[in-house]
Amino acid sequence: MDFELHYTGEQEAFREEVKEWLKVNLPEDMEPLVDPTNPTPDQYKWAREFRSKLGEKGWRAPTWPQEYGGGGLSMDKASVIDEELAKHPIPQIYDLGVSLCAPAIMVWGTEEQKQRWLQPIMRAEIAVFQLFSEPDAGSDLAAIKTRAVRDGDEYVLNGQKIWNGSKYPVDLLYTLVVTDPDAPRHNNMSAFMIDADTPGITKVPLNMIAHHKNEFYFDNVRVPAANRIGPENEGWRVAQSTLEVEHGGGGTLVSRNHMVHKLIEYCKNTIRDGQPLSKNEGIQQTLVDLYIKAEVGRLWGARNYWMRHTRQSSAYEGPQSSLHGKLFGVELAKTILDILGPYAMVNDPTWAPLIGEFEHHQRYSLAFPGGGTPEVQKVVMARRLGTGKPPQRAAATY
Amino acid sequence: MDFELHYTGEQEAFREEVKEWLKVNLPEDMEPLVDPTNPTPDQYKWAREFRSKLGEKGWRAPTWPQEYGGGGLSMDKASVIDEELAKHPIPQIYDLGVSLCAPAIMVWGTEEQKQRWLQPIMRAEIAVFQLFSEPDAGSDLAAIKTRAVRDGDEYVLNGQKIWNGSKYPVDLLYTLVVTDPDAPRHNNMSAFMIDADTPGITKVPLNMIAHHKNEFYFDNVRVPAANRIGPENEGWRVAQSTLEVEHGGGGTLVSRNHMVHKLIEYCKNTIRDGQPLSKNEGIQQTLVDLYIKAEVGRLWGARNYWMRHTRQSSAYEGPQSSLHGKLFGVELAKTILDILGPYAMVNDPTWAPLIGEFEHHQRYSLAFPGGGTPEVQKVVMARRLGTGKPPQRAAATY
Amino acid sequence: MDLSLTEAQEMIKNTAHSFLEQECSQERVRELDESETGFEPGLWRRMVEMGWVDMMIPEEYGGSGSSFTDLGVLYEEMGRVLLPSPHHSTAVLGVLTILEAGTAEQKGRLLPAIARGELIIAVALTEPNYGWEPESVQMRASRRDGHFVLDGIKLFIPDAHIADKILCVARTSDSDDPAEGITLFLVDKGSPGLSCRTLSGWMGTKLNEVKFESVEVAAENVLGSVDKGWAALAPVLEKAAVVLCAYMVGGGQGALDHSLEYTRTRVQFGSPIGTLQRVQDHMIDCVNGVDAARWTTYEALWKIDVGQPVSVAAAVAKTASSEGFHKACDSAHRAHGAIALVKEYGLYMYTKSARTLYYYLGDPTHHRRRLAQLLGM
Amino acid sequence: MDLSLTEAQEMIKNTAHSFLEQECSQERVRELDESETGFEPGLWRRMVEMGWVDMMIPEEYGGSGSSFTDLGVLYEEMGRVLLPSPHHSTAVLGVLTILEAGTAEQKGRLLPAIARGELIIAVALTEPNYGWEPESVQMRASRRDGHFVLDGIKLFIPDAHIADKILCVARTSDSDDPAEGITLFLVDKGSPGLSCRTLSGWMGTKLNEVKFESVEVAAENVLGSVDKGWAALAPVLEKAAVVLCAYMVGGGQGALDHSLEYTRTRVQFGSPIGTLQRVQDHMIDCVNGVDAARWTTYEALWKIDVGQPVSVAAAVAKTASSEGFHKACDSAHRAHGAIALVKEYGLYMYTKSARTLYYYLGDPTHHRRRLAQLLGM
Repeated sequence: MDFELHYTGEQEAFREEVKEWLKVNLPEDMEPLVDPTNPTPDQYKWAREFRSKLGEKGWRAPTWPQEYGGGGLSMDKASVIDEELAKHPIPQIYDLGVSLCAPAIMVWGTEEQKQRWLQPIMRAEIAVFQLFSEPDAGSDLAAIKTRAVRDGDEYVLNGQKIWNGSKYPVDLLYTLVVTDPDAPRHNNMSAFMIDADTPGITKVPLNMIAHHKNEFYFDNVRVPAANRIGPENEGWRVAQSTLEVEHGGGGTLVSRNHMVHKLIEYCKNTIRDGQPLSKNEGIQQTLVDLYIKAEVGRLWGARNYWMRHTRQSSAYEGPQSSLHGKLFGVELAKTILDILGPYAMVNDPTWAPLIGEFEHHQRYSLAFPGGGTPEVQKVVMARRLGTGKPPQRAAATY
Repeated sequence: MDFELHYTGEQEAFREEVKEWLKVNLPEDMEPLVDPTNPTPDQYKWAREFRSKLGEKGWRAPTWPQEYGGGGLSMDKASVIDEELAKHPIPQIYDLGVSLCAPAIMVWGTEEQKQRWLQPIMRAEIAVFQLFSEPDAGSDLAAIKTRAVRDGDEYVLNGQKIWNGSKYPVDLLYTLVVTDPDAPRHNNMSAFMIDADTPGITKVPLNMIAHHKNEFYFDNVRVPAANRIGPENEGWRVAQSTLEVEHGGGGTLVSRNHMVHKLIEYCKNTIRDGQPLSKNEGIQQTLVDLYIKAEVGRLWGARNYWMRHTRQSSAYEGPQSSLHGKLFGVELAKTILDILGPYAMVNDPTWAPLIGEFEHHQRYSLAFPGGGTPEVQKVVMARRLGTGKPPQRAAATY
Repeated sequence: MDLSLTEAQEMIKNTAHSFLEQECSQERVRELDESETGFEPGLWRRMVEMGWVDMMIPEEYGGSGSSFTDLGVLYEEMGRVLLPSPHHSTAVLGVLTILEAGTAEQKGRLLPAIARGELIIAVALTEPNYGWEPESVQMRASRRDGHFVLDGIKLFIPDAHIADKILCVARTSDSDDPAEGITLFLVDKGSPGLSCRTLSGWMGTKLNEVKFESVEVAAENVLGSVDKGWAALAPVLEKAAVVLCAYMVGGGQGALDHSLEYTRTRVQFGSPIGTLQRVQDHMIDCVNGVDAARWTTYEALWKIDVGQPVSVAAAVAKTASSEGFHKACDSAHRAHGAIALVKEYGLYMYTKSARTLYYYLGDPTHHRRRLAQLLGM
Repeated sequence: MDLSLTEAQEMIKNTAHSFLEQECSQERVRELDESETGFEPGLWRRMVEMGWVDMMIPEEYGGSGSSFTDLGVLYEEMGRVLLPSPHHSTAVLGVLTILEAGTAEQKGRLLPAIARGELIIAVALTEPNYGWEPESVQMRASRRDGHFVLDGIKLFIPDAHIADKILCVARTSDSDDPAEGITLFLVDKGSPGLSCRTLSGWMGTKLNEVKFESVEVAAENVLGSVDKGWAALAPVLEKAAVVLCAYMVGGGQGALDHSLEYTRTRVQFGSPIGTLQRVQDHMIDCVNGVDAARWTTYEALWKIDVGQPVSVAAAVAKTASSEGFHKACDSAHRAHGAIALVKEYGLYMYTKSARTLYYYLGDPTHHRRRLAQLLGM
């Protein structure tokens, strides 16, 4: 076994190139962000430009083929890019194009579709939202009702989606709709890529405690049949290629749990009752317990990364990682509250520890961000483990 | 509100009577027992005599009518008896007669049946086992298959029961069997009181880690129809009157959690690293947490006791208490292991703390004793809470 | 033994319930939460008229002299709808401290004013070195020319922004025993040098920074004996914590009611989600949290009323209520999914209240430490 | 990066798997557990023949000098069937200590004997004041006439009852630094004054009380330098703990396999119980416990093999493995119900092994404390 990526001289030279490029393209005094996924308008503007530059280099999807806008690089060089980017507090723009949408296009799209969408996605010319959930179809995604009726070369869509996107603009809507209401569950829907400015689409922001989401209303929205990804009524399987990644199947090598490390540092540096918080036996045991859980999360992420990149057949590993992250998030929030008391809840400029990140975490952890509730992860995980029934395999993804 | 029982002068005088009686009838030097429910043969012999004497006084069921062998006493005097008995480490004989069987007879039995069985049960002339579970009907009790076929004034029984009784003799088997295999679940079974020495009954002891249980085989066992409790095919409802009590609905006022208090005392008196274990901040927080959970258990038990004795309609409270006790048992076992290390696992006469009770608890807690698994309690509790559906009420009991 | 409410308590409960249903809708509570002060004088006036504000005040001072259990019954109803008000600061902490430490003159002057709803008090104990032990009181009050001068910062103080007077706990002399040398001051909010700023964050109650810059307080505004303030305050904190627990029981019950309803009406996979075992388990955790808080709290209230020692029961109740209300809300979120994050749905109000009251008047670690002492560990 | 096993490791795994399937059935393991010594010389002989006992011994001393990961792969298989043997005491703790501290003469004499299966060693470190810190070593060894005299009790010592020699850790001098003044002695089991008694209780391994009553040990049987024993032993304990973790990974996997099979075959309410969410959740807890142990363990083994500092990884692995194996077994019980309590069903063997190994070589609290130090807290 080997738990490390090893870099050759050439790869280390490439790292210098990346560093140099970042030096040129990042401002010197980047402020840390409370929530990198929720930039201010100024940060948003800057980030749009920055990611276009990154896209031009092919570095937003380094291992993808160049012809589709990827970098055509090896997995090792991709890691170099990941590692270097992770060193900077770069504001992120909510865009599921590269992470969730592209893999589905890669598996299910026609060559024409790949040519049409993958480049703009990779190059960050467009931002993509995923429109799967509906008010009555949350954990039970197969219960969606938004309807697409074929009309010549087009489909006509009516219905409502929810929990989508961010407060910033979107270009393309990766949308799941019912194309055959009479067919059985899982065989009745299709996936579409829809231009966000198509007439009949209304975006309504939701008022939420920790992040920004929208509802989307479709009122006789006409979508070209050429925008359908995968065969008609095979949308459920298309969606699985996305959900597999969303449920943690992608893995990662750079997942230090920042919040845990910040909490440990905070406790080392905060004096209470005449000694650092971290010297208190009870707090110390708790902090180390979190550290260990973060290590487990890191190792599972690395395992998934390795499995994905070596094309190992995976089973329960994706949702296992995802579940761990979600439950760890709320456990961590409780621990922060236990140790910090009211300081866990203020974002007041005078009194908030760090820059209000602990306060943000109290709210944000309740959102269990990414890929549905912990319960959904458990459903998938049990199926893959094969409790009661023979185990299921993971869906194909890229 | 009033959380205390108040004793009148007359009741306190009664307490003196009980104390005096116990002084006469208990040996002076009663040894504490590792497991009061698992007496040695000598203890068993002594306990049989002792409980007969208790039965003669009517003190095994103090509030029950005297005509059925009860004491005909008030709830307050019953508490006096409970309190005084709880002060002594009295070996117990496994016998579900008073606790589980009598309430069902009281609710469902004919007057003739009450006369026939309640006296001997209350007077401790007989011991009763409950024969409900079968190898293929555990949590799913309604799946029992043991068959009773009517033949004149008798029923002929064939089948197998499991997880019953103790290693000591039994006189009466409170048994649930199928009387109408064609009827729907829950409407197909009847309850019987069966003499344990009826020909065709074989008792086979099981080899278990923490307590003694048996299998019972029925081979053309002939049981008089007069031994049926409740109407034919109403056995499910009869069983509910028992299970309601078994699932914690009875409540109790004397439920100090002995193991928690012993652990706290042990930690106060055991020096590690130059100070009592209880002075270590981490251990201290854990011990107090257990103390609080024990207090919650005590209060819920008292609530259930009060509800039962004032004939309040109960809902989820019984299984809530029961679930708490079961899960608290395994949590406590883990904590004992954390604090005591190898001392939690020895019953060696030289090195075992207390008299091996911690070691016994490691095994016994896994048995989740009394009324089925924690999962069964959850099933009942959710039903009574009304998650997803309107809440169900508790079954009638006495 | 009798665990039922008295008829009078049933009436308190029912009256409070209908009043709050009408006057304190979820929308109104949320509006107030998003307003600058979170306070509505009209609602406070109605509470005074209902006789809620004078319950702890003896009849001789214009109050009704109710029992703690009576008050607990009301608090549970208040918690159920998360009624925002300075009631606990003023009518519990304030009143009990004045009763414990005040002179006859002070009682005669202050208590009737509180009873009439004309005096709002905020208690300022905690400081940047947050804690509820006497050790944590470090702010100085020094004598000068027959009065006292207060200097320092009190932090995370509820209701200070709407109070008429601040009951400030400050250190007047040093001693090996941290409980010695603490004095209670009743400071006019308008005193020169006193400033108050409401903190931003995710809190169920507005919390304030209260700054004292050479604030002069006349000796007659000392409550109780100089240097002996902690002895008067400690039993008040204990009892007030138990009353707060009743609010938390109600809060937990509110989150539970919300959620049970949702598990019955939300349909997924063709059935109400409450038929799914995982959702059921969240509801079981939720009710267990609420009931642990409930029964430890009512036993402690009863102990206060019958004059039994309550220190152990109070510490048990506050720990169980902090943990129970928190668990109830986290379980509620788990049973809901994303809808629980939408502000209009309202559940988050319980969530942030649970987190705020979790540490107010001492968090579980504090109370467990105290219990360890009381249990002789 | 490559998280797969090498071909050679796959072979170790497969060979071990088939051997153990055949030679180490659940019934046999249970029989041994209920026998007096829990040891079968024939099985030990077979292990020697398979080359399992000499894996940590360098080729120059008659061993195969395998990597720690190789050994971990074997240990996982051993743990899966709960193979009882003195392998860890002798071939890991014993061998590594001799390699670390022994003279060339000692190595040349002892290691080949171990490789041939002719020498069983038990390591006696813990005492009635149980612990794995140097502070816990309090037993005295005093010099007299050029040899040492050992007096005291070593407690909870695995394999002492079947060992030929006891590797005894004793204090030869006092120092402010508890890690100073400790010496390692290799004591013949038959030495006058040495007695051994197997303790009764619920343990996955036979544990013994070893009594030293004026036991004389010749100076040549000191391993390493007098007073400097801890420095030699500490890295050995660390590495040996990681190897033990691999056994615990296997044990957890065994409990998981048992249980998954049960969830598929046990039918209640008309379906396999594994279709019930509550049972699924126990299986999820179970696999999470095993996988936390697994990946922390294999990373630590890899770190040893490539010579990276392993202290942090070892403490993480032992904590995760103690907790993970324990959780796996408790979850397995929850998924089963009463059948899990029947001895013939066999699950309880995992349960008591998990509890015994939980504290052996340091329990989670010990390792978390150590981690706190290492992380600069």
